[in-house]
Amino acid sequence: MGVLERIAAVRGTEGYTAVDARDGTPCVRIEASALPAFALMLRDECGFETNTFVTAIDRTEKRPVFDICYQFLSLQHADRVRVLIEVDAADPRVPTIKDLWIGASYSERECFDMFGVAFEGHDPLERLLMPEGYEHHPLRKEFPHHGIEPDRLYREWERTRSAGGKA
Amino acid sequence: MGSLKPVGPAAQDAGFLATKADALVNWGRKNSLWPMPLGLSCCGIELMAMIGPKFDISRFGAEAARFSPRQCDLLIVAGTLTWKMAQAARTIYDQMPDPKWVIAMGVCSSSGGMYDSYAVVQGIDMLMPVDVYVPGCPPRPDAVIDAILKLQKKIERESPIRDLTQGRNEGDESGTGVFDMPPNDAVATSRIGTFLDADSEELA
Amino acid sequence: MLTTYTPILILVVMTLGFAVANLVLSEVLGAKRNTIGKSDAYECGMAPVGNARIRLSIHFYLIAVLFILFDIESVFLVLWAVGAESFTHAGVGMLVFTEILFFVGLLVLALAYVWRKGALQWDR
Amino acid sequence: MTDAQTYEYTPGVPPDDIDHDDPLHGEMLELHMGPQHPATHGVLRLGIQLDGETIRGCKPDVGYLHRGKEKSCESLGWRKFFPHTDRLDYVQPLLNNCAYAMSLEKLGDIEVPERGQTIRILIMELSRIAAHLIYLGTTAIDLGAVTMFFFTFTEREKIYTLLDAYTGHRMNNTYIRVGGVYADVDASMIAMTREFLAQFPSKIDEFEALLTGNRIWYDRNHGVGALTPEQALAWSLSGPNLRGCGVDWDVRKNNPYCGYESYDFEVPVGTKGDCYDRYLVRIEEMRQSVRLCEQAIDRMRDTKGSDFLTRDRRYVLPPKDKVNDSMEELIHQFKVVTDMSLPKGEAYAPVESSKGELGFFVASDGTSAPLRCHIRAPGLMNVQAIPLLAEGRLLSDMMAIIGSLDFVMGEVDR
Repeated sequence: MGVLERIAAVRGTEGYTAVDARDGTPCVRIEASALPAFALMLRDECGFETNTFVTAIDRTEKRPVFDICYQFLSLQHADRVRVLIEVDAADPRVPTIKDLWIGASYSERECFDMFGVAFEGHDPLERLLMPEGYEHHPLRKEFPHHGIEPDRLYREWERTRSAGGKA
Repeated sequence: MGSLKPVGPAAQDAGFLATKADALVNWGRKNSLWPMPLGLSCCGIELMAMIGPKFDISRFGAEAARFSPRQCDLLIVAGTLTWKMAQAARTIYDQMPDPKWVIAMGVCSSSGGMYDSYAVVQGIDMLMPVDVYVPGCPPRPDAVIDAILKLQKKIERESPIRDLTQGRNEGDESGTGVFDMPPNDAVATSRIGTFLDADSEELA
Repeated sequence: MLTTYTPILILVVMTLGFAVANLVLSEVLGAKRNTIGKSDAYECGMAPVGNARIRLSIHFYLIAVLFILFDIESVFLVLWAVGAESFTHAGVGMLVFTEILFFVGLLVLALAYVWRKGALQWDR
Repeated sequence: MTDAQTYEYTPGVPPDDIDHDDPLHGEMLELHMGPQHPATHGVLRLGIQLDGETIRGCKPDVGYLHRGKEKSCESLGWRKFFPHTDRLDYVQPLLNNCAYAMSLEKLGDIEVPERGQTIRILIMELSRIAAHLIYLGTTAIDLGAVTMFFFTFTEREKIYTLLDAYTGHRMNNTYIRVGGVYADVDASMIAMTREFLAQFPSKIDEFEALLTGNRIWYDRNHGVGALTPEQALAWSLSGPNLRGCGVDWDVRKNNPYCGYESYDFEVPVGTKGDCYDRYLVRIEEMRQSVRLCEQAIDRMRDTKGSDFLTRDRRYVLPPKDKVNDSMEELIHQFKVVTDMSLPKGEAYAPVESSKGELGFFVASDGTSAPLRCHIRAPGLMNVQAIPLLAEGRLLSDMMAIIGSLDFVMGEVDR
């Protein structure tokens, strides 16, 4: 029973559009608002126990949108599904799936860190890889390759003689 | 590989006692270099292979790899230093007691290596004075052992006792009793503060 | 005129001399370079957060006291062991042995009490 | 030791059921188990809140080795990103290469010839053995068994000499290309590999003799960091960490790639999901890898002489001698070197790495540089699960937990 049939069995055919992916993985495109319900259905009815990754694709060279891309894995059926959500590039905003799969929290934090996608409901949404005081989102297309002032935090770090003080 | 520089005239007039005592102190220092392995990335694995049984730097007295800077005198920066880690690396270098030396193992620590990116320090000599650079990505362990031998030759020609007798290292330049070991910027001319800032026109 | 105590004197002088010499030499010869951050506490390369003068759990103190208790016991046992030979010659070997057994028995009782109360078990 | 106390888990916030004026619980000591620490296997910082010896709060902080690989992939292009993939999980460089090459082959529907696939399986299994040896050596030395470090590194040096013969460099050897491997494997290399594989199982028995029955190793690992299958799946763990809790899921068996379905090997599965089971799973995996390597070498004989790299000139450089004398090959080489472009679309090819399920999610817009190349790092999920296993336990258990989760910071921070 393929992935799309399982989803259709539960949800019928409205609310999502199937997309054919280059590598044959069943791929579905939905609206951002439909994500929590869709994700819950994926986990409970369609048996996708674990989330593989959450990332974004910056398509601003053609259209000012980001594609937020989720991928889930079902061990019992040994197959995968990919969910794509198109969000506006100026203010990318997507509900979080951290409460359904807690394994997605670092992927979401990294996606926020690299692209600036705000995950609503992910309460301490902090940066994962870049240092806290960093204001830019490096993986956006307009961010220059060499970076903007990478050594600013090192320059501003007053090398404390006394103990205490955050590095 | 002969000595890096022939011994200059200054050593001749340093007097018999100083050179002999210097030779003894330097002999002791160079044969017991305790490395502080700052294993950051792939070079860290080659560093472990070097400490391992096949290449075995204990033949040169350098196998006591303590992980606390207080008991080490040779900092081996092995791997890619990123700007987030730069403060920690400089703090570890500051917290090592004198005399101390630095080996930049691999091209990443020597000059940023293959990463011309927004997050990598383009050569650790922007942060701290480096004594020996080791090319290679990662350098073979015998290349790093060769670097340690070169460092030993460099230590041979230092003159701690003569500086002591002539009172050279008592004072400090800034007069505040605080020394600062400035980076030697040998490979990358110091680009601290020269990176594109947010509103520079090149970005627009 | 080497009295019997001279070797001990030489030993004390040698050890104290060696220790003091090391301290003095390193003080005199060492380059006193006081760089920024050298005196900071080493915490894996980061500036230490919080301070270390905090109220520790009483468990550490408890374990320390128990250690001292059973450590002193072994000191007394050593004393007895050294003198065991002369006790048997003096004919009071058995008496002293029973005293030591009583002493050890008392402490085993203490150990049983401590064990049952769970003071030895660490993470409660 | 009481069994694994599992506090109701909220990340980073110590449970407040401790009243701090109870003398048995002092104030919270906050410290960094910082970026420069022998037991964190790389530059990982853990912000730990300690109550005496018990860890009440643990917050991992990653990014100290973030080199911006995904950003440089977008400007380097498909072909020039290969050396970067070596430096991801730098204890198994060739396995990352294969994962990246497979995702590009899936994107461009490129067929790898039979001999190329066999060489890749042999190389991947050798890298898996090397990676597990590093796990064993460093975890054992963290828990006090110093001789294990020297035992495992002796074996690892033998694998280095093998890979040196195959690929020309001990480590970070960019040997895999899109559509196959860079050079063929000749008889002397196969003889060296056979010799290594013949003596390696006895070495594993030596490791087991030293560790498996060892009372200290057993007590330090048994029951420490126990994971239930539901927890492991919720935290997206994979690989030996998932199989340690009894979930029989191996990408080589369930989503076979590169011809794995025609090899016969078992997948070890643990029962309780604690550090000791993960250790047993990895030891058994090394034995299975030796079996796989032997089968791959036997197959090498009947595909001797056949090509190891696909002939599809859109993606593969022509051999050098042909380029000098034929105009067409020269044009092919020029086109491939300057602009090897892949068709539009997204692709994800999962591979069973020694840390878990490694995959490259590549999105291409038809040009020679990727629109996006996301590296799905199993190590990141292992680091994420540290607080789940460590909170409520003693600080000395943290070494066993970090060792048994087995992550490499190059892959975690990318």
